[in-house]
Amino acid sequence: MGYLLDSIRALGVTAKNIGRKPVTVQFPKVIRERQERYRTSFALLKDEQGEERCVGCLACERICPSQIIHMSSTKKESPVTGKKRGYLDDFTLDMTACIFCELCVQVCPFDAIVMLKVPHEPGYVREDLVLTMAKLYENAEKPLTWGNGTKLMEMQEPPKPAPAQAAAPVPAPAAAPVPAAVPVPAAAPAPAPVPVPASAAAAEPAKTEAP
Amino acid sequence: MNLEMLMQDPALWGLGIATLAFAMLAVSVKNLVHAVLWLGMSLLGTAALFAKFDASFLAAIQVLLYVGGVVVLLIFGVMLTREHDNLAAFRTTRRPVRAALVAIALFVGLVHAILNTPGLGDPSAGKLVSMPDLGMSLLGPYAFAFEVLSLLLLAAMVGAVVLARKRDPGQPSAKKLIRHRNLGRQVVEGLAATDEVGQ
Amino acid sequence: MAVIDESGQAYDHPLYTTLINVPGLSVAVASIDQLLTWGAKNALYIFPMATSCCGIEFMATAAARVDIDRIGSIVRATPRQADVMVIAGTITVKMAPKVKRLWDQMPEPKWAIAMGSCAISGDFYRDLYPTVPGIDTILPVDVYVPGCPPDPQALMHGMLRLQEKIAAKQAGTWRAPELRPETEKMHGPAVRRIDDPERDPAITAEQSRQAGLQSPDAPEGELDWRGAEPVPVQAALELEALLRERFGIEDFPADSAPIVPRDRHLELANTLKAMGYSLLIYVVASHWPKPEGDTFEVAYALRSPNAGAKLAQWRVVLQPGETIESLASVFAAADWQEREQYDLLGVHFANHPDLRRIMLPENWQGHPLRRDYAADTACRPWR
Amino acid sequence: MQGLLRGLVYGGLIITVLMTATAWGMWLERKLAARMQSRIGPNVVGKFGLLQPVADLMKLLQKEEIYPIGADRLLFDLAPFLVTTFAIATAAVVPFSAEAVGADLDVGLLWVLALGGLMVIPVWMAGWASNNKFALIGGMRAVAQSISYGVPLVLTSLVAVVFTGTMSLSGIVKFQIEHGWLALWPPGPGVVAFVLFYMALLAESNRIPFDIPEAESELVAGITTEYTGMKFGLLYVGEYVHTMVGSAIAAVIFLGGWDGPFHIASGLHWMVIKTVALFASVYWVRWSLLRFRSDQLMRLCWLYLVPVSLGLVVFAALWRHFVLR
Repeated sequence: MGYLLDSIRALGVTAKNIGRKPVTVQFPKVIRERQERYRTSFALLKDEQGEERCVGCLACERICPSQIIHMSSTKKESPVTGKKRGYLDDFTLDMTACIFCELCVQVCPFDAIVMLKVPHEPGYVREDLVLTMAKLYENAEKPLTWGNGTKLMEMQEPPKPAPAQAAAPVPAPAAAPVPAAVPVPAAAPAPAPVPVPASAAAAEPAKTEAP
Repeated sequence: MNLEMLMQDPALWGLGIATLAFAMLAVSVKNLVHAVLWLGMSLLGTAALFAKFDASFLAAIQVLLYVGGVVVLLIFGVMLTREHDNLAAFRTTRRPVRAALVAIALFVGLVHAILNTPGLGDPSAGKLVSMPDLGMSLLGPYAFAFEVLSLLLLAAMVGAVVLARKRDPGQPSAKKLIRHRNLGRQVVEGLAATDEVGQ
Repeated sequence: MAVIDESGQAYDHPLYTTLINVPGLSVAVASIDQLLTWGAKNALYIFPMATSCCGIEFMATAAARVDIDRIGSIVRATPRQADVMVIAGTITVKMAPKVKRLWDQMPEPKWAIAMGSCAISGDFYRDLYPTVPGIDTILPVDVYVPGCPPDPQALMHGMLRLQEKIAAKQAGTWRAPELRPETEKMHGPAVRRIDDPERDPAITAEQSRQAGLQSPDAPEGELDWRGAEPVPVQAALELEALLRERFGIEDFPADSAPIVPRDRHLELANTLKAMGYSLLIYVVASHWPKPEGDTFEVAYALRSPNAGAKLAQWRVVLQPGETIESLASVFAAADWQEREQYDLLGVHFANHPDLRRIMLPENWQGHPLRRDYAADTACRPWR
Repeated sequence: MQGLLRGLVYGGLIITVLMTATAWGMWLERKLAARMQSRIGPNVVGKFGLLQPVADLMKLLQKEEIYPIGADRLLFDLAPFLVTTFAIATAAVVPFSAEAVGADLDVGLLWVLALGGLMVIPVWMAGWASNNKFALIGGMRAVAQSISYGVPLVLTSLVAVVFTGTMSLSGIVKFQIEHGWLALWPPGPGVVAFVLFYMALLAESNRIPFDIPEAESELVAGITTEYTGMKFGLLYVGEYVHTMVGSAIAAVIFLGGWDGPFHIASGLHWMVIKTVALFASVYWVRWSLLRFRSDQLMRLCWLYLVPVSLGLVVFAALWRHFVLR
């Protein structure tokens, strides 16, 4: 008897649903707005003077758990500032084995490598998924995700009156509220093993362990 | 329509030969499953013959009972036997003489019965039996036999219901199961409450 | 009845080959081809080879928000009726032959989509002993969908790319999927780690043997092998009493379980079971390479699953060449756990009902959790 | 000769219309299911996805044919063909209107039941010939289910026969035009009989909640597990045709066939509307309910459906004797 009543109720539920508007987003025609912190694929950025930000410090290559970043660089004099700094000769990022952990972005002291909000296009061969230096600089035109090295490091600092909040550009608010801009509480795992280059905010892992 | 006209009907010949051929296949193929299916075809041929003689009720009943019922039951039986391929008993005829004698006797008996059927070949006897007539005669002159048969069927059906209702004694009742489940839950909760062992 | 492209890879239907050779019919055949390609492209039934987290995203693709049914794709449970195999997740060496078999069971014409990093290249498990470094080493993949995992829209994009590919077959720019037998290229990491020799997968057997010898070989030492703080374990007091009285054991290390003689370990298990310790928690073995031979240490833990649960655990030390009595006759749960220890470490359990490999393929060489197991040990056909 | 011509014309017409209707019935089901799940369903191939069945057909036509090792080739090939044939043959006697009927048999209802019962043989054949354990279990389940649910199916249609005093399907409709639809009149038992018939129909055509012969979660794809290409297509279509014809027969027996409500504008269109509505409702049920377990299925049949339908037959006889005279 219970089954019968439940069945009738189930039929009612489905019948009611027929009249509702479908929630489907028709993919090729309409592309869903990704969340602010959604991250896939990569880009290399240039600074305001049009100079490559990456100096080839190997921080991302060292931290990458999948070992998919490969770069080589030489030291040259900068045409803009006149100082001697590293310039990339080659940079490849093999998307076939990337786990999108964002560690490379976190350790980058110059905010040179960032992630995108739009995914890499599916390819027909493995080589289609390898991001070469040219592709990475092209990708800078695409919508970027919220996080870059500086912002993500600031997040790890002990609670200060949120400087990150002001910095966060809030794009068209998507459906779900994103608690992204709020500094992550100290409970987050301390990034102890990250070999932080001296320049960026000297993260203090000791303090995060205090509670 | 008399006997001679019937004999000249090619459709009749075709159906008859096909039915016989299927019957032959049913008893001669080695694969038991195929044999059952050929038997089904043969029964279908018989139904077609009935239909050919305008006995559509009989034809439909033939299909419903024999093909839809008996053959399906046979399939069940075959599936429950262990070796349905190349059954040893099926391959050889062990007593050919006795089998032939029985077959011949049956054939002679059947031919005798058919030839002695009253009104065979008489066009006036070939009156179509309509459905209401059939029903009337079943519940009129043959009412007693009909009732006895229906009683049998009813008994079978009641038996099926009783069998379905009967509970397996090894199976605990729903109430018992629920009690067991509650017991289990208490045990788990107690375990969680008193768990002091750190690993 | 598919088009025979220049690579000759497509499925060749006899009817088609007959028709195409009749002069004058070729125009009709070409338009029929167009129709058939259109059909093949718009009714791609999917066989989900979903083994891990990508499978969840795959389900989401079939659900309401993305709705893969829109392009005519439905998910069939049997490979016989599928056109596309979506490999979503890590494929292990033991699973790979099964995946290949399912692939072979699919009727031509068929396509494959590798979804997510694990299926594409093995991801960062690609150097691990049980992982297939990319599904394209065993079957030809048509579309690679990057991501870890790719989101539903990305998979939908992959399906659309596959449709483009099928349509391109008609136009003559078909790019046949490649099988990648050149696995040597793939077995190492794409880039060698620069300054971390410990993580180099090419550690040889000798190196790791040395490493094993340097570490404290006896567990009685001050520190756990990993250097972590020792965790005090409350052993059941009655166990201690029992071991003192009946087994004559006096050594109860504060940070570890007592060591029981090998020949009395079955007796102990039976006694404990009679005392109410009816739940087998774990069977764990560890391997200590020594110059005179391999020593094993097998740890067991039982628990009394009633109020005031207590834990009873003990260890058995196996000298080189020794076997341990199986507990499978006492605890059913020991069966598979002991098989696992046998599989990964090579501990031999005497009188085990069915001592076979359980995690790795039957033909696997060696035992990967041994300390001297070289990371680059051969594993056909991948490494 | 004229009879033969008429038969050919009607036969061709029925097959064409039925297959076309079934193809778009599948489309309807997919759309309906999608909307129940807040999806859109096929909408890329053709306007509103209307060409989806055509694309499916084109795809199935070019798939490779695979015979499993150890399969019984003859039966393996024959089964899909027979499933579809029997399903279509049932439609021969269905009166779509006073004129549009293939063969108005005296024993139309018996013919329908006989062929419906026959359906199980090719289904079982498909399961057995595949040489696959899942297919075989599916086939055996189909047989068990069909035998059991055949009983209430026959008994509930017997209710209609007792009321109307005829086994001719058009005779049943004519009686209903005179006396009112059987599902509504006599009030109460008629509806019960209709519901029981509908449930038995769901079971005979292997639809959820009675689809244990091809329960995907247990049996991969049941009897169709080993079928590829167009043979799978035929099995699939056969099931849909079976459902479609079953809906038409339910409409004829209990919903007054081509008779409009209050005799308004009676004609073929009412039959079409009723059939499609019943067909859609089968899929409404399919996408709403859960599957029965095998033993629950048998229990439901023998403990509830059979006794109730027996009671209905008795009631129908009494009503016929005392009320209708």
